[in-house]
Amino acid sequence: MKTLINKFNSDKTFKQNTITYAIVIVAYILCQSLILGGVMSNSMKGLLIQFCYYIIMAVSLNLTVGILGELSLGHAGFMCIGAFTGAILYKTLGEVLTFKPLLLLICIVAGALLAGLFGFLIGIPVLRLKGDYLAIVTLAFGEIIKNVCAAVFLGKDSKGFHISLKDQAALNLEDSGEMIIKGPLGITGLSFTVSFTACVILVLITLIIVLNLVNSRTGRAVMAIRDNRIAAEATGINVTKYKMLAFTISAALAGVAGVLYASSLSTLASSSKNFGYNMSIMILVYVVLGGIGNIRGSVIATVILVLLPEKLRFLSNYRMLIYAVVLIAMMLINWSPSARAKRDVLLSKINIFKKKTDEKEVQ
Amino acid sequence: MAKEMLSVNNLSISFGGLRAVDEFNLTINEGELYGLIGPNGAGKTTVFNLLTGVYKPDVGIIKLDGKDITGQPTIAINKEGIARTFQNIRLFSDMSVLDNVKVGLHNRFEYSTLSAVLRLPKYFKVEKEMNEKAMELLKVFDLDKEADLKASQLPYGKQRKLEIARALATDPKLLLLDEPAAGMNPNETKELMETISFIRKNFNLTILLIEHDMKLVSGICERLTVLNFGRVLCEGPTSEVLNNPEVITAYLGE
Amino acid sequence: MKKSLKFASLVLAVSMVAASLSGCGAGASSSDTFKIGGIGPITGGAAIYGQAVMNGAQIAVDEINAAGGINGHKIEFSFEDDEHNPEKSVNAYNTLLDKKMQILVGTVTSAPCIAVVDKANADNVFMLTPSATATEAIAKDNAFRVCFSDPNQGTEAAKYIGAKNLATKVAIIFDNSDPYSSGIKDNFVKESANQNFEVVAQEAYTQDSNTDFSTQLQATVDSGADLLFLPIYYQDASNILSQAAQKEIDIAVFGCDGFDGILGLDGFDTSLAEGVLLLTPFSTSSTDEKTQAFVKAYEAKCNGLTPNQFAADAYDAVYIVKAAIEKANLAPSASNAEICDALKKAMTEISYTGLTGSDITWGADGEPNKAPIVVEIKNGEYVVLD
Amino acid sequence: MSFLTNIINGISLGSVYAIIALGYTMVYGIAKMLNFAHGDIIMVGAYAVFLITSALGFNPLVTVLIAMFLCTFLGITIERIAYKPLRNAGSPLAVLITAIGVSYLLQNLALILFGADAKVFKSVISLPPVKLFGGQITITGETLVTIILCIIIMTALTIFVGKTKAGQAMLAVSEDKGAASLMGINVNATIALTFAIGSALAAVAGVLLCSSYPSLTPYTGSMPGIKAFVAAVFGGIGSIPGAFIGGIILGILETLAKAYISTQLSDAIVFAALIIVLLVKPTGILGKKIMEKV
Repeated sequence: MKTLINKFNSDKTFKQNTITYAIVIVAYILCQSLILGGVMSNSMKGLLIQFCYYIIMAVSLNLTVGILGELSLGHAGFMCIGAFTGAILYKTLGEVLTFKPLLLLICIVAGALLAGLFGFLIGIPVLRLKGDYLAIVTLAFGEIIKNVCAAVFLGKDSKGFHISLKDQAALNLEDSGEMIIKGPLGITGLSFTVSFTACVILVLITLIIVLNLVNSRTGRAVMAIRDNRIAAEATGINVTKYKMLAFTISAALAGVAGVLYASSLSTLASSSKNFGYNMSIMILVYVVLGGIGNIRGSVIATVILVLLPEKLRFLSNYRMLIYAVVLIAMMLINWSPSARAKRDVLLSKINIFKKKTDEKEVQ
Repeated sequence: MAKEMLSVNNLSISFGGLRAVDEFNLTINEGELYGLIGPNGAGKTTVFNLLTGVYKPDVGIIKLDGKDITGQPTIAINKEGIARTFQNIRLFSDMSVLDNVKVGLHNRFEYSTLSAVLRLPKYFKVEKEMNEKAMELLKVFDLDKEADLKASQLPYGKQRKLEIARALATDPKLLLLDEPAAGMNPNETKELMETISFIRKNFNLTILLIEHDMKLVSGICERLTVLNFGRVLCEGPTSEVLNNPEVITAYLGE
Repeated sequence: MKKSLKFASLVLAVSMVAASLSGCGAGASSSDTFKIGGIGPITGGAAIYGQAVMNGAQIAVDEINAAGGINGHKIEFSFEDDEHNPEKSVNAYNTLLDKKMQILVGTVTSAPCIAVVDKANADNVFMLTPSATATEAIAKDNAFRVCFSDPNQGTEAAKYIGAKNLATKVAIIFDNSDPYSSGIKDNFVKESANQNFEVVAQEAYTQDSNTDFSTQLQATVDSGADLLFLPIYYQDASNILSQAAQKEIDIAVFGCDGFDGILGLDGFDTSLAEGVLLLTPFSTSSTDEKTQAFVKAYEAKCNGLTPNQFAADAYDAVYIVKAAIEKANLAPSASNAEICDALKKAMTEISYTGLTGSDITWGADGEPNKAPIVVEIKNGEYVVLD
Repeated sequence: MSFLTNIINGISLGSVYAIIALGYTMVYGIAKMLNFAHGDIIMVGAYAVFLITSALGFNPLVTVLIAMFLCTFLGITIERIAYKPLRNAGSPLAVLITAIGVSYLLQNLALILFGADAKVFKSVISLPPVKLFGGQITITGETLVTIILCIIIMTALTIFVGKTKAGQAMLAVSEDKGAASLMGINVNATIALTFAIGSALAAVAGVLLCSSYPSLTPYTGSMPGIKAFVAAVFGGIGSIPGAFIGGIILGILETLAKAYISTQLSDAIVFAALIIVLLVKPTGILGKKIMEKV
């Protein structure tokens, strides 16, 4: 115990990471006690799992954007792959495997693996590009994944699986056959639920993976590539390998978020609402507002920005308008150099103690 | 006869129609401190880029310690034992000073990504060794007190030093320094000269440096090659070369 | 960055506490009123449907309250936005539960409805969707609907075209991303096998590509069709008709209830829709007194906007809920489960006549039995054919 | 014959994309930002024309000019309030996110002001269609005007950038802001001018878009905006002829994919083509190759 306290005080990254985990755990305990006390509102209860998968999305995207330093606008595509993998497995294995926790585990692992595989395959061409060109190609891949998932018809009968990109009739299913994916209508009748506790554990696992990765030999290699690719090469870093590694892990984690997304609703359909570029950008907003490369920031920003439109419901159809205004205002306050300077002056006037903590601002 | 550390034969490259480096030859012996000088635009940095595999030569052969490394990618060349610094400093600016050096140690201290993610005992063991090694290197350059600062927060002269420390961390046989004293005041330059001599001795290094500061060149380099318009103008022991009238003409641009 | 994060965490903590407390705060409201909730898109690309339902339902609620309520109890109505997104729809549903909703009139669109119906079933909350047409939208026994289902409309349309010998070759342009549209199309094609015409072209589009219809129109022309079946909503339909006119393509058009409202579109040249036939349970030009009154009330409420199918469905939905509550003789003090169980039974026992049909009855599967009427657009007016 | 018709339809659609892409590419080239709100300025332009025509009944040309003026004003205002403070924010992502916020803002503002119901846009072009091959092919007046206008705008922009002082200033700013300001160029004014031109073009694009495809909603601009962005990248972002070529190719590709492969997958096919082009030519068809100096 004493050594831990010592470590906490001397090792800065250990301290920062511990605080991050602690925030999640304390928030979890708070939520659980509110639920047990019966004072948590239904809407809040419904949001808990959403917080979890959006946090996983934001943290994993931050790995690509903040740590690897490449702008990806197709992150929702990997979420889509994870979601569909999980949902299809659940539908097809559900009858055979009755032990639900194991089934869920299989779905989550498979979702992560397949999304990771796609991340790897897409990474091969994409990571050769740079900057905005890379961004637009990730957007393109995301849209392709979304469109294909919305066009697929998949059915199962005694002869096995049938697949078509045209319509249900083209499957030639037997009468006893069962539709699994109905094109744009997607998968319906999903009845799997992942508990809030399991989701929080997955969030913690995500944080552990990303934070441990960042503070390691691998993470340093990735960040070296971000900061200066040419110097990294000259220092003997295998640029392609580490870029691919970060991108693949990021995609796999998005796949986990996708499985949770699929589990939270009884229906899963790929549309521009959930897996289009709008969603990728939404997640990017969480990342940028939380601080590029700042993992804890992503967690907090995600919770705030998922909560905000729900809390603005009383505004009726002015809701999204106000959300937009708040978004712009937050960006200007957080990022504009002049506003930052003003804010710092203001804050130091209000609270002289702030000054001290501020000096240690290295993350 | 000393062992040849680097031998370059008939190296040429053109960009578009321009011959940036033309039939360049160079031999450096083990342990030597060699200078590459020449006016601006003579092609010195291009030579460095050819040696480190940033560019592939059109013709010519590069041998390091007897091994042909021509046309190899940068990473392989680094692993073979060439490390370099850059004329316009290229640090990992958002990372700490310590981490910059630890990136340099990347290929010398290994553990898998999995043991990093799972924080296996190997991770802690190797990280500890890396920290010790990195601090040792930082001490050489008097940077150990700034280990936790961001690289971009260092003053200019220290950034140059950090770049050398990072290059050293890869355990090179041959160190290429591209204008290490650029932007330094005379005091800093003097200090740098001492450091270069120190590391050469203590790390068993062969050093090739590009420099404009003649005081530094004449102070520490044993032999020089002068490059002009991509071609070797002359080569030889420092004092001889610096007194060569052709060199003076080329340099002063009369 | 750290400072703003600190500030942010503070905001977060405060809002979390506020959020969790709001759940119990709402308990103070009176148990003297029926609390009806509505869910639908009032922002985003599908907002016109949600807003129509919101306004249509509100008119019915206001009328009922003015007339003394249901069994003497007033209605409290609140409507939540779902952006036509299943995830947001479930959030809206949870928010309504916090507001002590007892009965749900919703959701407006199919995909979100499929997501919500599961939750409502688990909570045993009664729901009546005005306008979600997909079969799965009311797959649970707590869910009923006012509008036709997709299979119903597709089959009826094919039968009508066959019976009246309207065509020999039919082309279809449908919205593949919308279960409503593709559902009708599938059933239309299925039924066409039994009829005296042939489906010669099935041209899809999606909500991401509902701007340019030139290829679909070209394919229609190439197929030699003499009738164009458009099982789509009026917004896209107006676009198709305008583009066909620009290209001077002249073809008879047959639509579904989603077509209704096309004449009310701001700026629409009604002559383009001249002669269009549509299968619908509702028509704004109906001389029926109730319809006229509703149209007037709606126009007064919405700055002269003509009500569409969705608004009429929603208006009826509220009255149907009223009829069912009266049948079951419920009081607002009953629990959600009691209300749900009673209404499930009452729904199969009532017969309702409203804007969208006469003598409508419901089966336990939640589907309405009502006869569609066929309307022709003549001189910019809807004219009911027999 | 129907193939030819599809090609013509593709060129027509592509011309609209091209005009939007021209605005995109100019703003990107000079301000180095992806202005996600560009598509929504198109929507504002179209609403302006719709409302002025139906309320005041002006001559279409006058209305379009008013709309261009309004959009120019809007573009400059947005730049001044939302983008300029973030120009030195340290990360280009900051201004990107703000642009997304502006896009939401414009959409939702339009939703509240103009209602969710679609407006049916009355074409401002009253040219009769042209019939070819004995009526087998019909080219609408809208198509003709769109294509011609697109070529005129492209040429005018090329001349403007190449020949005028303001255009040269733009080039200088796009190369290096710092150096340009040292040369006495007013960087802020140049960027504002770029936004002004881009927004005025957006207004024109909005009018043409809605003349050909008359359904106008608060979300009308967003999908064409993204497609035009793709077109700009296709042609090499920052390049004026590139945006034109990219737009036309994208339009043809999309139309042919819809006609002969699959409507549902047409977008996927277009995006796949983009990926292939960028893999072969990483900076687009006419993009400049950027060498990284070591």
